[in-house]
Amino acid sequence: MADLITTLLTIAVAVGAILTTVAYLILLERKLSAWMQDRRGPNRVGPFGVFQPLADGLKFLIKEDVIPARADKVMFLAAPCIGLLTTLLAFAVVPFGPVNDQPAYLRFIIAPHVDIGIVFIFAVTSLAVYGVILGGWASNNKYSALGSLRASAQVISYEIPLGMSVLGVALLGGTLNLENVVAAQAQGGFWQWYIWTQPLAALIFFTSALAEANRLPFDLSECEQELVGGYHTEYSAMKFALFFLGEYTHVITMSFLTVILFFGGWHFPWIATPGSAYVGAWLVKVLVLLSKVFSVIVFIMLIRWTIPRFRFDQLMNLSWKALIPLSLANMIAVMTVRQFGWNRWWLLPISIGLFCFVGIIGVSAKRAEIRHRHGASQGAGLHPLGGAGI
Amino acid sequence: MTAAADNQDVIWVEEPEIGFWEATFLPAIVEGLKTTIRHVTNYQPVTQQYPEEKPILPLHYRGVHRLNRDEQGRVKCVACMLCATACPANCIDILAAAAPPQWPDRDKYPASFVLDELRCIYCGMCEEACPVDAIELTHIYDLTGTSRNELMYDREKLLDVFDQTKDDPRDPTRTRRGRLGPAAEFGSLPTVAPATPITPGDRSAQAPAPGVIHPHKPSDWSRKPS
Amino acid sequence: MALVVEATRPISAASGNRAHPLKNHMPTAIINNQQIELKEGERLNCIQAAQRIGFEIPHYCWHPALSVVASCRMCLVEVGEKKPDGSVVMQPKLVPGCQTPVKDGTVVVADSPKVKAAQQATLEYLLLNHPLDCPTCDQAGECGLQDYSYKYGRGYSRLQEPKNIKPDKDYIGDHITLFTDRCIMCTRCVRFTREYSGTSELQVVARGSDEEIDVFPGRPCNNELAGNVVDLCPVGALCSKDFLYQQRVWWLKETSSVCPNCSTGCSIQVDQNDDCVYRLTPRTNPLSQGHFMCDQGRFGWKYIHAENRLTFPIRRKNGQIRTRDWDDIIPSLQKALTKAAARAPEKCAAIFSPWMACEEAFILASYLRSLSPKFRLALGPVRVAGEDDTYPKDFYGRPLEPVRFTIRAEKCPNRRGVSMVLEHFGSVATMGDVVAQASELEALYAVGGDPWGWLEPVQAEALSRAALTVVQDIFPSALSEQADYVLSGGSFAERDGSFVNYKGLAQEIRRAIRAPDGARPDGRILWELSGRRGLFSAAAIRREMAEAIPAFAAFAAGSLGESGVILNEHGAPQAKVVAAVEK
Amino acid sequence: MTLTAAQGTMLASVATSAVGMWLALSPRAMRLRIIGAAIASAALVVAVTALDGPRGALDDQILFWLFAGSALVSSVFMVTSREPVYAALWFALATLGACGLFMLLSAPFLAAATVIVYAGAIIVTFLFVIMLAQQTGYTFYDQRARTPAAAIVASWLLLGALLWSYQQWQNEPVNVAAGPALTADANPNPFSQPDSEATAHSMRALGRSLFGDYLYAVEIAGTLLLVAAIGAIAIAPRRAEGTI
Repeated sequence: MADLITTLLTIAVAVGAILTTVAYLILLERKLSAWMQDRRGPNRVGPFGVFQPLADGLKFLIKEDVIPARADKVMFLAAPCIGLLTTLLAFAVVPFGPVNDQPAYLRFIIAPHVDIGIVFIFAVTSLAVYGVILGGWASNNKYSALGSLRASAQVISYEIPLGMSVLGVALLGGTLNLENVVAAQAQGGFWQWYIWTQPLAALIFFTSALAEANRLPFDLSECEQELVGGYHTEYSAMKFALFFLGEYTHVITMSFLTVILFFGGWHFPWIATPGSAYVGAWLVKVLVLLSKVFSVIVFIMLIRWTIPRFRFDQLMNLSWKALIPLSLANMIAVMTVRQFGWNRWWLLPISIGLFCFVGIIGVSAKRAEIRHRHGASQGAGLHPLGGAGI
Repeated sequence: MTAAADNQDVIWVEEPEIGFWEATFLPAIVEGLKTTIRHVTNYQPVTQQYPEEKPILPLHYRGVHRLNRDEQGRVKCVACMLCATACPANCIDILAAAAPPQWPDRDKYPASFVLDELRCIYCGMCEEACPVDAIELTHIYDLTGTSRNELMYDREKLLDVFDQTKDDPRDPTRTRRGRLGPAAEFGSLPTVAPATPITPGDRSAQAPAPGVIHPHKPSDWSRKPS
Repeated sequence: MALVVEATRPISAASGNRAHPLKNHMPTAIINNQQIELKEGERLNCIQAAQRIGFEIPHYCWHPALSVVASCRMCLVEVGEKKPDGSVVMQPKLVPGCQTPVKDGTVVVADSPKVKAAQQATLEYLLLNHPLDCPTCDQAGECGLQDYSYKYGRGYSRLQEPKNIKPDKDYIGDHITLFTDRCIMCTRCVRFTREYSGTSELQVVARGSDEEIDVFPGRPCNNELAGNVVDLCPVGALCSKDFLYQQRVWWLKETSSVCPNCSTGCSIQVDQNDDCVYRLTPRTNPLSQGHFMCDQGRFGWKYIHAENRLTFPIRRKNGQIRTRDWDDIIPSLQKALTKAAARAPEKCAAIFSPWMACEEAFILASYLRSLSPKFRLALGPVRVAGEDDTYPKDFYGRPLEPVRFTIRAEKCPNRRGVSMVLEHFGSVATMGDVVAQASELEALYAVGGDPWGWLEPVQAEALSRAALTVVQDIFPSALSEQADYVLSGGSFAERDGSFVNYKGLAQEIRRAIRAPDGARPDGRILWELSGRRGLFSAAAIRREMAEAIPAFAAFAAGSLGESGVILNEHGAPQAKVVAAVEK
Repeated sequence: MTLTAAQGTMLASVATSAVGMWLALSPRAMRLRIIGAAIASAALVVAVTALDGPRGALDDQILFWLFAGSALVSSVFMVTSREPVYAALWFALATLGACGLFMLLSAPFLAAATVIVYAGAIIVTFLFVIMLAQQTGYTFYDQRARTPAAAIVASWLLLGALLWSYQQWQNEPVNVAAGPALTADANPNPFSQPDSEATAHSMRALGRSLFGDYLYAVEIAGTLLLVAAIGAIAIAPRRAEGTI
């Protein structure tokens, strides 16, 4: 019974913390965006706009809640709930602090010791696309429907490289349990972080995570210019807020996963190691983890204003022609290394080599295409790009 | 179309051949990140805090209209309706009447002059069209109201705008008995300031003077095919 | 004038004496290097001859209906003569084109630099004292001075001295005001009152720079044709008090129509903007009245915008208003009429107003006859006021011959047209019969339309006793107060149709404005009542009429043109079709 | 052979549920369809109770009935739903119910994999097809289908056979060669014995079973799917031919 109460308390604290964090992350993102664009950002509500999230929340609550006349009401209402619920559900197995040697109330995870932690996260987050696709379909709006179709195609496509890039880590650690993944990295120290042996997987994972979370540069499902907002065009007030919260929670989850899988979780040399036994070490570890996650989130925000949005065919090309083969190759490399018991450091040059190989293939393919086009048009006696090229 | 016409009218842009690093996107991403991070670390906002800081508008700004008074304080308008004719938004509605007998020098005056400020597009054509310089656009830009009717400005309201603005140095009565005053010569006068003040060293406005359109140089961004 | 004739006569005489090589030589003149052929007995001046080739010689004082004075000097042209040997002798000086007849061999040059210089100089003189108050001038937009200054003027004045400003004369007549300083002394108005109305109220007083138009003291210009001087004035000097400052003329949309106020049927233009009529102006039509119109017609349209017009239809039952909805009234009226016609066809009657258009009369008559061939059709009262008023008159008001303009005593536009339609349908009753038997009537369909009232109280009282009373009118009357059905119709400016005037000229009236809310053009009411599909089309009805009624055979084309069509005296099938003004 | 009471109840209720389902699929009256769906669901529940219920703690039992019931009801709705999108969503719910049962059996990997494969990718693809395929109304063959009766007969025969054999198997609990062990507390299979050192034993057992016991079956099934995918791509009309 005590277990149940602590679990419920942890759920309440975690969900509350996440939602508050999301609110303030939105403020941070708005501020950061403003700074990058030489603007000031929200600064009207409270000093430096710190109460802006409260004002936004209030606005969402008291705004008129519109349901389009011929929308499918049940689905229309269910969609945002599914969207937020699934992303929150994924948090159940994410250890946001040290796990093992803590009392129950300090274990920093809702559902500890789930062997299939990563798979669970993928399973649950893959359900998030239901919120998107149902929202788009139930709105009875062709732009929304297009947005949701795009979103689902994108999410399905990027789930594959996302999962396969994680498999390398799972194979190296021999576990899918996130706590064990962290523990394995922490035991080996700084150079045991999987980023060193799996840089390619980390890159693929991060890219796919951005796409999974519908973040720029992959937010094709909601691009304002083409789809007037995408699947949430018809959503207003709290329902829109739920979608938004879901999206941001997804970002947080993915940041946590990036840190846990590739950047050693709560581990940091000299400060937070498995051996550090000073008073409040658990707090330091939590802070280390959170600051790592925070850095990743800030990086995602920076990426948002750095890279322009992909075109849909580019997006699909990137996934199917680059990320999936690369992650497959990476997985095979890990399997080979494990099978023959080679030194794991071989994986670093292999990763770099794979990356270069794909780069070279890309360049030469592009050049060949251009050369071919030139040859064809000159052969036809036309202007370059004039005839067959266009 | 002949090849010669091609060369003149159409600039052929070839797809650039990208190298290995470009193909990996990494340099571009790093470059972009550098730019964004530089803006965050070297933060110089250009936003104007509007209600606290009022903008200094250029002299040619066109805001709310006013109906000028002549030397005797009468409405200057003669109800010729040229402004209503010139108005592309059809926002001016004038009812003319014979001038009262105590105005011996006038034949006609506007019995009612209603200008729909919401419908107006502030193009200034009425000002251009007015043969007696009775209607002018002022610098008042913060026009708000709680109903549509409130922003249907009638003759008295427009005359009130004149009384409010005639002593404003930016809104002098631009004419003196048919002769244009100095404020009317937009062409030769320097503007008081650009619409938005520019912080010294602002990158977005550094190289050229604001508002200057540069003749573009095609050679910069494209190569003609050999 | 005499001088010019003196100068030209020897030359023409000489050419006449020479034996012409071609016997059947058509007399030809050359205008701006273009040949025109002159018909036998045709008397043209240079302006008219130039109009033949589509060239405009500017003029102010000349008007086709008035005598020639050649006072404005705007039409100065070079005139010469082509000798039989081919050589051309030009007169050394410019001559006024309005005063110079064109005959065989006349050569007119109206676009030479010399002419242009003269036009510029003339305009500069005309504008010397003309105030540039175009913004406040009502004429702006249709002003001869403005137009010619753009086309022929020099663009600026070299006058340094102050202009000669004369005080305005507010009271030239009840309808006319004079802005003295705008006058260019063309004297068209003076000549009009002398030659056309004969009343001679207007006069040029003083001389030189003091010259002014004025009336004799105590004798204002109030004759029945006085309004025409406003139209005649090429500048904004004479203005109509009725229209003064009402609207800028460039906003007015013009619709060709016919004046409904008497059976003369003057061709007019209805000038309106935003569904509001501002003025009527005469339209030149040699088939009907010529160039002018009378003040009764010119100012007699105000009822169109009267407050008390019928603006909604009514269905009453036991004196209570049941509905005001057209969609409800038309079907129920159809049902009621059908029932009445089935019950007692001989006790059904209709009164047709002489204000109806021919098409409306036709639809109604054929509809009622289709209900029952025994339906009695009667022509309503034709209002006659006094006797025909002819102009010109002499100083004492006695009419003079030859008559140039007539205001008919018959104050309705289409008595003739409606009776022609009724004659076709036969068994025509008189209004008196209908009134006498009114109390026995099963159904009475009365069409009004005369804005000045058409029923005596006794008649109204009698008619309202009919079992089913239908009134179609534009104003409430004693009858419409009690009628079972009141159909709110349209005025002449809101309808499409045709009027036939006293001498059988059928002209189209065209819809200029929309009827007020709830009122509908009579044609549309009847079109729907008769169960036709689609939208009312006067042209379609005219084609139908041309097939059904021989007297209206001239309607076969659908359109009657700008000038109208003369139906023959008794409506014979060989009615003559005149499509356009003969030039 | 003679039927026991339990077997008789089971077979009777399966037959009843088949009739109920046939009613539920009737295209005509709405009331008829609701009654049919109710009959079918109730009869199926009865059929299931004829088997031995779940054993264990009360909360486990509650959860079992919750998941099983939702899976059952969802699948009935899936079959009877007239709106294809709703059918797809009911399918997703049925899958989730099945996943819940997997979880109860301490097979979380299987549950997660089912969610990923079915509820995630396949259902979304299904939705895609539905959305792109039928935009306006129903085609005539959807309005009057001849297949329900045949489909019900076939599937209910299969269901009856399954339940029958399962009941038989349940009645003879000690049968080593009964089948592969998918769950931790099922009967041990000599090839899928968990290693003593393994912590993630269920996964390992599953892997052993799939790629040890049934390697050929799995590979053949995979090849079949691959062939099907390639065939679908080949059959699908080309955009260049203007058919899309």
